[in-house]
Amino acid sequence: MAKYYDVDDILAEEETLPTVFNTSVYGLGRALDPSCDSKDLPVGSNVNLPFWLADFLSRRKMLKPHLPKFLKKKLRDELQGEAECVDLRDRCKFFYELGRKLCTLQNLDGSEDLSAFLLNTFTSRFTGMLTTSHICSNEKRQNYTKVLSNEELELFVRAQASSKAFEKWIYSKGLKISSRIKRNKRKREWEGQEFRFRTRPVVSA
Amino acid sequence: MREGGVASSLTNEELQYCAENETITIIPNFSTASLHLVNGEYGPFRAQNEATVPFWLASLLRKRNLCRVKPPEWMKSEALIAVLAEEKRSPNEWQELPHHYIEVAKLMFTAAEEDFAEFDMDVHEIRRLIDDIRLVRFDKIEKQFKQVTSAMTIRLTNFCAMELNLMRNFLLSSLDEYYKFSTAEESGDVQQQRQTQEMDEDESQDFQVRQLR
Amino acid sequence: MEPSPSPLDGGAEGVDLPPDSLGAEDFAPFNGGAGDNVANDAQLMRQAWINECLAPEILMYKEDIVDRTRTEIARQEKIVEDYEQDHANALTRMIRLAEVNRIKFSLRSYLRKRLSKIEAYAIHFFANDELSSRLSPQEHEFAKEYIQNMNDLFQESILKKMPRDYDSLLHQSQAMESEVPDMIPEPHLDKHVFVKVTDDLGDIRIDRENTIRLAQGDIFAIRYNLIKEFVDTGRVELI
Amino acid sequence: MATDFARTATNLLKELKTHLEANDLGGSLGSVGGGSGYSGGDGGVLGGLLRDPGQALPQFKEEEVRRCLQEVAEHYESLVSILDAFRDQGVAWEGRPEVASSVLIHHQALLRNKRLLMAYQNMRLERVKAFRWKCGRLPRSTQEKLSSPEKDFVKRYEKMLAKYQKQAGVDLTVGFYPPSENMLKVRVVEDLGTMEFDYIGEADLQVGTVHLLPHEDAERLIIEGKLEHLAN
Repeated sequence: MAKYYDVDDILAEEETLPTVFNTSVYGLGRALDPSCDSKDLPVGSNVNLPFWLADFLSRRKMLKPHLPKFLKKKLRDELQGEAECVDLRDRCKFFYELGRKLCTLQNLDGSEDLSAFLLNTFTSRFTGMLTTSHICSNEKRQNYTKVLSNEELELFVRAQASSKAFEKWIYSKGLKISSRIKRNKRKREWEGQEFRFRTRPVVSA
Repeated sequence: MREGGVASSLTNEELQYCAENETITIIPNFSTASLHLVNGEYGPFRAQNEATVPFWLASLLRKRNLCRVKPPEWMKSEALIAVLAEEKRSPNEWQELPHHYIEVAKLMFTAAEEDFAEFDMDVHEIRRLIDDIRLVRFDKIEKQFKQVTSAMTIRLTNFCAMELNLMRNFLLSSLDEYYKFSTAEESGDVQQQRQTQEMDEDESQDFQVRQLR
Repeated sequence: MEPSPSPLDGGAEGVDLPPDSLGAEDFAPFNGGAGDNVANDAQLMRQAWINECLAPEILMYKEDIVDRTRTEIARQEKIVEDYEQDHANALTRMIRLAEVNRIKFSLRSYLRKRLSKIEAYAIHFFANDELSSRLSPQEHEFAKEYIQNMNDLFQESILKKMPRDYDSLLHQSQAMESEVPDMIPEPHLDKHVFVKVTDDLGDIRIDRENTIRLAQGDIFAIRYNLIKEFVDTGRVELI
Repeated sequence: MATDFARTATNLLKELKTHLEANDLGGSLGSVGGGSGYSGGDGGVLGGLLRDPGQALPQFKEEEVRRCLQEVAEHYESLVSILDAFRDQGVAWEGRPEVASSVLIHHQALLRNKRLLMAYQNMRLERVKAFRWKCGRLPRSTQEKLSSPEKDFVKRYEKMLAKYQKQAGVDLTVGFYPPSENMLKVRVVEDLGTMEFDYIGEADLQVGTVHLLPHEDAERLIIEGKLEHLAN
């Protein structure tokens, strides 16, 4: 797995989805479902599981996965209508990444048109982002970034950073090297003082 | 999207460094024999006679008042006015400009702003024209972005170095993101085949044996 | 008041050097002069750096270019040093040093970028003959030591404390996952890049249905995988 | 309410991520190095100045890591005891699906914890290296945050880097910025006493004094925050 150490990939798999167990599970009743009062998890239990576990168990047909709430039909219709303003961040930070992962699950009800839906959502929001990234005011921009999924935010921040870097470069007289570390030591000490210049000229001879 | 690993980008300063290797005409006010540098041979320099040098060298000399820098031909206002008109006329075409036109213009304005007048060029007008060209082109680029709706190969012929750098992170990451959608769809099929195989293998007694070895 | 001018700065800003003080100094090169061949090295080094910088994978080590560049740097630095006391040639010395500094920047950036890739994908490179052949002997050794060092860190910090069958740096588990190592980071060759075509390459296939013509002078945003074979041969440049 | 499997390790990683993002070193788009520089995976794009160098890296969380390893040990124990208990009957899917699934869940929880812990260590490692390349050698305030294996790593890393640079004949810890002038004008921020430089000889670097120093040396000291670069 090339992405083994990819923190975003790891955290995307932490998002949960509802599942129904096809089998009972020996000894893990309470561990899988805190409301379970038997030692074993009974067959047919409804349990919310993180994607990393649900994925693995569903591939082995031990459970049936269901779409997480934020991808249910009703909310999808809402997104279809006004995709640009919907708060994806609130629904799932890793909206697309998790969505794409869900596409790879078998026997997930309602997954047939999921990939097309994700792509449509991304495309329409992407177009909206282009207008927002360069033009809008600080305040608007801040509110806007609050509704973006992680993937969108990354793109937005990249666009902003490039614009900023360009402006910094084109208006600068020359490259100024700076430390990444801020030092506060005796910050103002030399202010207002007569400078002393100590560089010794090379003595010829 | 952040997959660790190694970021691929260039800073604008690094791009400027590349642009500084473009050659430019200077009029030195000193005389000296040819200079053999790693980049090539420059000179001989005769006072008041034109010589061709890379921009970084022109800039060092100019800072010490050892030469004047002749603005390149393409910076003449007639040429720029024509380019600007064409840029405005055709929303889907990009005029051919020097690959580093933004960097070279900036270098000229920073290092040799006073020299324009000597060649009967109005530096303010030129500065404005180049800014206008840049803005018209940027504007067109942003409009083009809206056509990006899938992982596609995009022809960007006649785009200049700094323009590419400005859109690099955003455009390339967007394409990467679109590409992930297209592979997610395909991997669905592959996944299913793989699962069937896994089912056969993994559920065997082999697991028990290996676990307790 | 300004700092005293240094000879290597070729005189302080705004101070005119009398033209006749420049002399006609000419340090003739040792072997036939800075002809076209040598002139290209600074350029080649720069393009090697840019390509390395923008390619997601590690490219073939440009041994010839690096060696020649290092030789040139040393030679130019020696000239600067030898004529240190020669004030009549302050200007040419300053120019020479400025050029050396510029070339050093390309060389360093090139080697640094490679090291960063080697560290990120050390095990992946090491496990693959074709990939490890792209490294210089020094880089190869660096990769080996890096893997060792990194392995020790993960061992001491985590792996030694993991149960048997879960304590490998290469396999998530030896108990039941596949035989193929599944913990090794690899470069993402499907990333998109900007590329300038420097040779007519005809049509290349970009997906199942479509091809695209790569003509000299064209610029594309394209998936790296589609053009990677042309990068090392210089038929495309990453930009 | 979902399962608590790997909760401690998840929080460990999340906290580290939040901390590192809040104390960004200036990532791939920052001004140090950029493409040529040493981004080494620390690719934050938010940029900005590191307000407090002591916060460049949080303390290694020994206690939390220990608790994760404890969870790992518990899963492993359960796994082994199930396999032992059902040794005779086997734990194949067809025969005992409830046992097979239990085994697989413990197994998966082990893998998950391992991945989170490895990513935690790796993320710290990337930051330590990024700091080394962007800000110079680690200051004491950062050294103190390292675990003992991390300290060993840093020591050996410095050595192998020095060895590589010697073999390659190039100092790679300077020259991150394209040079424009041979000499840089700088003001001293931190008393450095008298230092020896190429081409100009000795310079007495007292706080507040202004000097013209060779590009490379000046750059190194500026990056370490000891000098301030003034416009030439």
